Amino acid sequence: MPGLVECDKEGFICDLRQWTPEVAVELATAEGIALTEQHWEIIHLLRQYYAQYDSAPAMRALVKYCGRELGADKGRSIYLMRLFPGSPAKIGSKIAGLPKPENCL
Amino acid sequence: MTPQSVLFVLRHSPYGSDMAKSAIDAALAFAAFEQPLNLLFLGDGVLQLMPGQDGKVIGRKTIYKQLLSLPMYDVERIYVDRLAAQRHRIDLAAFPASVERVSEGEAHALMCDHRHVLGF
Amino acid sequence: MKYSILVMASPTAGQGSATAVSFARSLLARGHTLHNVFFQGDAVGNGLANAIFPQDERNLVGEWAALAEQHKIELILCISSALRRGVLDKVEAHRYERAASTLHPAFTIGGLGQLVDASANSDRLITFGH
Amino acid sequence: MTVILHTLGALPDSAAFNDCMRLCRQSDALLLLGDGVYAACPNTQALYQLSALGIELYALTEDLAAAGIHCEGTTVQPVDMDGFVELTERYSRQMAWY
Repeated sequence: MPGLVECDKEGFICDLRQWTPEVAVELATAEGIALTEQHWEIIHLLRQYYAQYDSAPAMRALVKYCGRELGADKGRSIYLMRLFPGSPAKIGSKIAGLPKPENCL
Repeated sequence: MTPQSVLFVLRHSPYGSDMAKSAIDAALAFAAFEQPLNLLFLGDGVLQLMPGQDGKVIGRKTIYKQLLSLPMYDVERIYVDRLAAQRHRIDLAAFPASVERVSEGEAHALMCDHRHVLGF
Repeated sequence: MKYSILVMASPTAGQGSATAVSFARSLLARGHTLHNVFFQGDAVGNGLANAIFPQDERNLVGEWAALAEQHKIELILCISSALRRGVLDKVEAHRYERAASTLHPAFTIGGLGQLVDASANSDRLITFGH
Repeated sequence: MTVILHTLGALPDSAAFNDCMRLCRQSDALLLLGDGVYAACPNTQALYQLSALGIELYALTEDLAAAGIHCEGTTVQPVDMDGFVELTERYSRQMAWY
């Protein structure tokens, strides 16, 4: 299926500047995730985190950041796990158009 | 300070080498794995704390911004060489973690209080 | 005692990585154990399979490899340092669609978590800079 | 309390050298290696500074030889690699200056 933008074989977009909300929908679909308002909240938060700290958060930091920005009930790993099953920081960052992680934290 | 904790001693300027980047990568990894750690900015290492950096213009990540994320990893306090911060006129007012300015003697005591010391 | 070693030095600049490999041999000869050796920054050059050293100079890649084989030591290259310097194992070469692996088989590519592990599980963590 | 082994691998007057001088305390030991061995040159300002610290001073034999430095009769004791390991046995943590 030809997508909106070019991705590598792990599904990360090749040119980060091409990220748009439409692209995010496509990336999420590839992960088997249908984006809801709750997903979007986290996606925007991830982009905000990246703009603020020039890095993608590890799980620990993402949980704390969500708690600070969205309230304690959302600053829990179980909440993020439900939205982005498996590895929320990694999958969320991919959909949010953050750089492919260099390491395997 | 627990007997398990590690002290990172950051001694290099942010963009003159990749030492600063290596150090923050390592420090965030320790924090992500919930290992207790502290950071001591010593000598030219205090230059990493100079506000207003923009690594983007030289195609690098901005070290200062990455350091700002330390509280997100529950690193709530950093230690800074008082003399070097004065000499380089580093404005530490805006840094989001609590900043403890230390003398040489206090920096030495800090090294003694940690299980391992990693010099970057 | 249990040691781990962090090498930050390129094999071709300064004496750091040559000293590190000799130090490793010495500590093992004195009956200590070596948990692992972690290479970060320019030190990942120690794991380049295709580095050729003049016959009358030390072959550090070979010395590390011999040490690893003889004593079953893990030699770990920091993945983010390795990728940007073109040191790739088969998995990473495939992942980034590059023609070939460039990693010497005595080494592995790993995350900083392995440095965390080294720190937590060693009585001594010794750094070798450039 | 003997706690810190400083290893200094940088030239006299470098930032690493100067920071190391500021941080050393009498309870520590200092090992010169790599470019650090130039601080063991007899009759130099660097060796004078080092000696004034009043701490145990060592230098790696092979790096001294490579540099052509003879430190006999100075406050610096040459140690081989075994001696280096022995220092790390005695001192429970290392600080690498480079």
